Amino acid sequence: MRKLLIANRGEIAVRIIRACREMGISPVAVYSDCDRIAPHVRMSDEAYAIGPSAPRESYLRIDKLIDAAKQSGADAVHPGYGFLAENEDFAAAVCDAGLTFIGPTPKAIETMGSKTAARAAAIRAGVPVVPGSGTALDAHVSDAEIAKLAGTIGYPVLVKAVAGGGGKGMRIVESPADLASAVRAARSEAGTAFGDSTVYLERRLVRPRHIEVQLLGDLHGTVLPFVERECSIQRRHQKVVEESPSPVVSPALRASMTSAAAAVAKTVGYTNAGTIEFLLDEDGRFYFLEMNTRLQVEHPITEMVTALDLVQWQIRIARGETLDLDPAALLAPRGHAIECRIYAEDPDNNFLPSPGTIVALRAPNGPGVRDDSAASAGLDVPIFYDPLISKLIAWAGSRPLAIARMRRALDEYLVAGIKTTVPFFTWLLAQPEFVDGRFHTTYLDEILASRNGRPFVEPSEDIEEIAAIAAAIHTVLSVPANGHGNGGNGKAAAGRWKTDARLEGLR
Amino acid sequence: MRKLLIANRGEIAVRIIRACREMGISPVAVYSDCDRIAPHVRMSDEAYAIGPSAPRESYLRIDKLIDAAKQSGADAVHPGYGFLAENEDFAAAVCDAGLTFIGPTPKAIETMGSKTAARAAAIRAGVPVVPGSGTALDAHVSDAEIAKLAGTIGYPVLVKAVAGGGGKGMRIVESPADLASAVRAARSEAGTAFGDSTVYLERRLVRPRHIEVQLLGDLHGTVLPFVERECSIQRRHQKVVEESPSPVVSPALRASMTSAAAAVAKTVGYTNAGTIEFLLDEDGRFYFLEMNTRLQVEHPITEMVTALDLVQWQIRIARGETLDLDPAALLAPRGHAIECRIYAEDPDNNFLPSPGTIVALRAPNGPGVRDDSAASAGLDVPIFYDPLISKLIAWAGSRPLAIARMRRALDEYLVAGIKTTVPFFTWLLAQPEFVDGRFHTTYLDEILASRNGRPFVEPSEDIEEIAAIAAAIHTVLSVPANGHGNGGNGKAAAGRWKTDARLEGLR
Amino acid sequence: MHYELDIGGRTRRVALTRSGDDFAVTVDGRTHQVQATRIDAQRWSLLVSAPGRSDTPGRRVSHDVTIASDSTGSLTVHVGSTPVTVAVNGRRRWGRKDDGAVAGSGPQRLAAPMPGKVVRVLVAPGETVKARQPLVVVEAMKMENELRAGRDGTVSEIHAREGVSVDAGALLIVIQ
Amino acid sequence: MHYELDIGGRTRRVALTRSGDDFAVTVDGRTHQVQATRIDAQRWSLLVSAPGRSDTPGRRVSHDVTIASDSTGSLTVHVGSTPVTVAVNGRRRWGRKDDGAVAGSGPQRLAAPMPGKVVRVLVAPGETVKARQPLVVVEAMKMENELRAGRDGTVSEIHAREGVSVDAGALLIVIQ
Repeated sequence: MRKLLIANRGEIAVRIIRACREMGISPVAVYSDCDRIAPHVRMSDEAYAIGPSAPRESYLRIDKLIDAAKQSGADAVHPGYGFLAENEDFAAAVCDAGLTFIGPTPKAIETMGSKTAARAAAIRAGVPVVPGSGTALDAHVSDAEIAKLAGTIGYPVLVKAVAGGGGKGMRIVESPADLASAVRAARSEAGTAFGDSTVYLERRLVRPRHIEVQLLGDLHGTVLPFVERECSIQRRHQKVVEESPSPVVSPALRASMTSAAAAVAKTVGYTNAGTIEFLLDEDGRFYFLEMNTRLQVEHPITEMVTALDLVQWQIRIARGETLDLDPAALLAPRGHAIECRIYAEDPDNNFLPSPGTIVALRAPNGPGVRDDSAASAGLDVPIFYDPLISKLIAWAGSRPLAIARMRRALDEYLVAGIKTTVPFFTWLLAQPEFVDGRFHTTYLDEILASRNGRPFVEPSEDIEEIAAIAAAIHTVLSVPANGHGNGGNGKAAAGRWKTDARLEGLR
Repeated sequence: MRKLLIANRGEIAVRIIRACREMGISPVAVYSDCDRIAPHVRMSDEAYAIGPSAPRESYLRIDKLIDAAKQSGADAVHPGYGFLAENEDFAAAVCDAGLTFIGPTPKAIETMGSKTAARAAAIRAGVPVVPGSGTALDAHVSDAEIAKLAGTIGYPVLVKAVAGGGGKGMRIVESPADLASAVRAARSEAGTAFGDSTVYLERRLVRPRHIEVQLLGDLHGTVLPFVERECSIQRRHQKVVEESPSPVVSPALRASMTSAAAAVAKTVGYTNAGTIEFLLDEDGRFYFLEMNTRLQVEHPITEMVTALDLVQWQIRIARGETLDLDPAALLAPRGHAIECRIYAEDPDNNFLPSPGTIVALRAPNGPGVRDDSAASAGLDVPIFYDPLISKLIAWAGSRPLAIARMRRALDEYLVAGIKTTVPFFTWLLAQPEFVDGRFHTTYLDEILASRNGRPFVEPSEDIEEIAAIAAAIHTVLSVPANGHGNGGNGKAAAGRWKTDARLEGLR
Repeated sequence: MHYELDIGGRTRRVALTRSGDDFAVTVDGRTHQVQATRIDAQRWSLLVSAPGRSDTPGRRVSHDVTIASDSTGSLTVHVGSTPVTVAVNGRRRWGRKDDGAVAGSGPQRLAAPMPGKVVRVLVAPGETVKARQPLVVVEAMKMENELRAGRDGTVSEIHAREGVSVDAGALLIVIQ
Repeated sequence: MHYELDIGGRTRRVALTRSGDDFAVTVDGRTHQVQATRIDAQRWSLLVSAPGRSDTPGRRVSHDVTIASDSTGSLTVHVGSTPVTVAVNGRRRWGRKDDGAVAGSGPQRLAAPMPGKVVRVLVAPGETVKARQPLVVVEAMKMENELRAGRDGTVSEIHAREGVSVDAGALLIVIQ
């Protein structure tokens, strides 16, 4: 393998470029119109335009990606996460073009991409699944039949899209009266989002944790699981903080969960990197939830506690190498790692996206801090894609030290020009429930609702006074671009300031 | 401990600030005239001017440092490394002012700061020392006596300053005829550099390695050693690359060396962080060389392979906490870490210092890369201090992977405006002797001498062509500051370019 | 030099005099000695002496400040990494929290804060709504975003239509 | 547009024509299609098509370029992180390698490359020296730095005196 095309953008493209560099493989980028000077383009050896900014016209265009791979002479393709990473047609098209797909087989993607087929695989592997309808409920299944099934499972019940993910096409039903309308809504949403309106039912566990197991499978039949990741901190079903190990998983529970994960993967002959997601209930019982057949966003925390490089292992597996790792070491974390997903969102405005130009950026660094980022001062966060600008990872000897380190790193993180979720994380990491590890998948939504929009940034009186002092000095010393004048009366200076600041913002 | 004054500057001051932040301690900076907007000033809670830029008028002024500590209400002082870190008078002055000194006792600094007293301590601890004169040779010892001693020790022999360090006041003598003049030269140099012209003799080992053992001692009698650091890559007796673990130290040898190190430290009742330096000869025998009674520049590599924070432990020990670490874990590195000391020096011009303004900076990041730095675009590297601008650390699962990662990180590292040693490290890390771990303390000087000034940066024909293309496009599109014109004839554009580029350099 | 600065809904009167990098800055009658050194167009290092305010007279407090303008003409002053919005001499933001809605009296004109596609309209004309009640869902940057009411009121106009793409600033809903 | 660029002691003739971000750049007779997008005052992203030069026609090679001027009027062009010194239209550096010494004929005037203190003068007037032989030791930035001869010759003037502080550019030694 000499040359690898990365069918993605943003921080994950940069992450894969770094793995390529360390392996002596030449990385090839693709870019949409708005990404011409994005970091992944500038850091690659070659770069190919694949169309307009909207994903369906560029990063989701299998034909253009294969064309770019051929044009560059690449011999492999890494899909990253998102976009086409779990699309079996893309994996198949890559293989059909005679290229190596860095990921599982199209068949494994297809099987585990269906929530019901994945459940069946888990059941075959002897792994408990959340009680549910078992079969997919297409449009022909009547309301009465569905009501009967739901009665068997017990309320509250979840209606979930078979092709779903990220909470889309999902409804929580508390009582039989609401069932039919919830099924209709979920089918409609799933049809729009995934082109497949089939749904299924699942019992809703009370206050479960989301625990997942990373695994690698080579082409020679070996599957190795890794120490678990704790991903229960979610906002509207989207993970926002992950950590490894989980504060509540004992070595015995780790042994059971990781064996179960490996068993599921083996049942479907799984290869390359994948993640088995579990729900862990309050009594310590765990249930298979689903499998992600790709690299996870949160893979770095596993890398920090095991000193392994998962992207490099994906590539090594794809080129036929044997997984010659010590299985015991993969389950014995050194220290504790936490990841915060820094988004271009305004936490004080209902987490609305905040695209725009980053006019100043200071990323944290130093001991135990890793910043997997594609952000840079002067660059735009475009409106077309996921607003993730950086994954900030803190690693230290223990969970309390890792929390302290993450708080220090967040304090160092300065992003001006757009809003980010940095202030939200500063708040979250100070919550007693987080510090004590007492949380579950709905904890964050509950506590956010109870705050009722109170701002995360509440500057102290002292800080506001310093801001006033700085703003006054800045205004009086801001001179126009022609270099004349300095000061004068306040109003005129303030007027000039605005123009200057805009010019400065363009740099 | 609520507030800590950092009696230092540069990257180590930033490093200590980060430890303070993670422990909830308020960091206080001091600065000389040229450091007013240095990162350590801006990252601290408070900052105090201590005088002109020359170190002897600021960072070496004990009175001003104690004044600043009192003015701020600090209750502790961290000396960093260099400047007053190994000055027992400073440690004593801090204690006399009722403040906590983050480091060993003045007595321990004094004892281990004398090369001959330190040798005596090692001998008392039963640790082998390099055969030598044993006693200090002051100006009254005659040439004849010295010649007799040298004959006993055997040639080649080293003449070393008792108060020495960094190769100053040191001479290698190959034969008896050169001895007297070498002693004279070493005495004179030592007198100028350290104010103490006393020297001693030591046998010169052939092609030894420099291996050192980090240790921590608490106030309750516990001393714990850490996995060794390999520091044999030196230019003119200055370490430039360090790694942990050493590629040649077996677990058995590690057990012997670390026990020996702990024994020396216990002999002098050592507390806080310190490092015992050994020479390891080609037959695997090791000899006590000296002790550094402070935090080492290269402490981060130990932190990466053990997941511990040595600066935080220094502070915890100073406030009386017990060293409750698992001794076995400290000797069991996970992965491999390498540090390159990035200097503002021109490797293609005999490593001459290259102070000036950093006009652009891109620091590496991502998996396993740590950049302990105080450099920033737009800031000056002043002429008054050590030209270290960053310590770049790469950590990975194995030594070959760590080397590959460091090479990747060096490729990402862009510093414009001044020369740095980045190209030198890119070259060094590709040398077969380095890759194979076959080196010793004189390896680098020998290979540098044999290169006879050949440049480290030798751009390929392709790269020169791209540089030509970029320079031409840049020149044609550089417009004057008044915003008029664009292009015109080449000569005029080039003339304008110069002015523009200077303006740009000021940003 | 005198300024009126709006911060967090409060107006502060600031007067300053300058001597090189040293400023005497009076905020609402309290004077601070400030050494302000410019780092670049956006960044400042402030050392503030505040005698009488602390148990330790002569303390010199260090603040790293980054100043950027936002699209509304206000300044965002980052003190360390804490953002503070400052409007100089009446240059207030035209919109505030809650999806561009302005709390208080007068009609609320809910505008799209970013380009996107209207996924759902959750209210009907004439409907009574409460503050923070979701009104419209707009999909942008791969996320569905709820735009909420800034205050209690009655829906008087609906311009948003499901499935239609909108530009930033497009009027979606008016609440009386 | 035509330029003469000196790189590594060789002169290259460059001609270019422009159409928006797209340039046709001819270097010593070989033409490259280049899309050059400016990132800021110093940085560029180049995508270079070089048909006929590669086994894969249609390859688009990406180069991240940072350009800074040095004190001599030359450009330092970082291609990725590799620095290349480029003199545009005869703006050559006045000094080159080896401590400001110029290889070749004519007297070598050794100047201090940075401010510092002369620690040792290692040669005497009239002494014959070899290229790369150490001439003077200057202490700066806590290090002792050897300044070396740029070529073989004879020491004709010594201005350096031990223990004396010197500014950058101060003449230390002349070799004929």
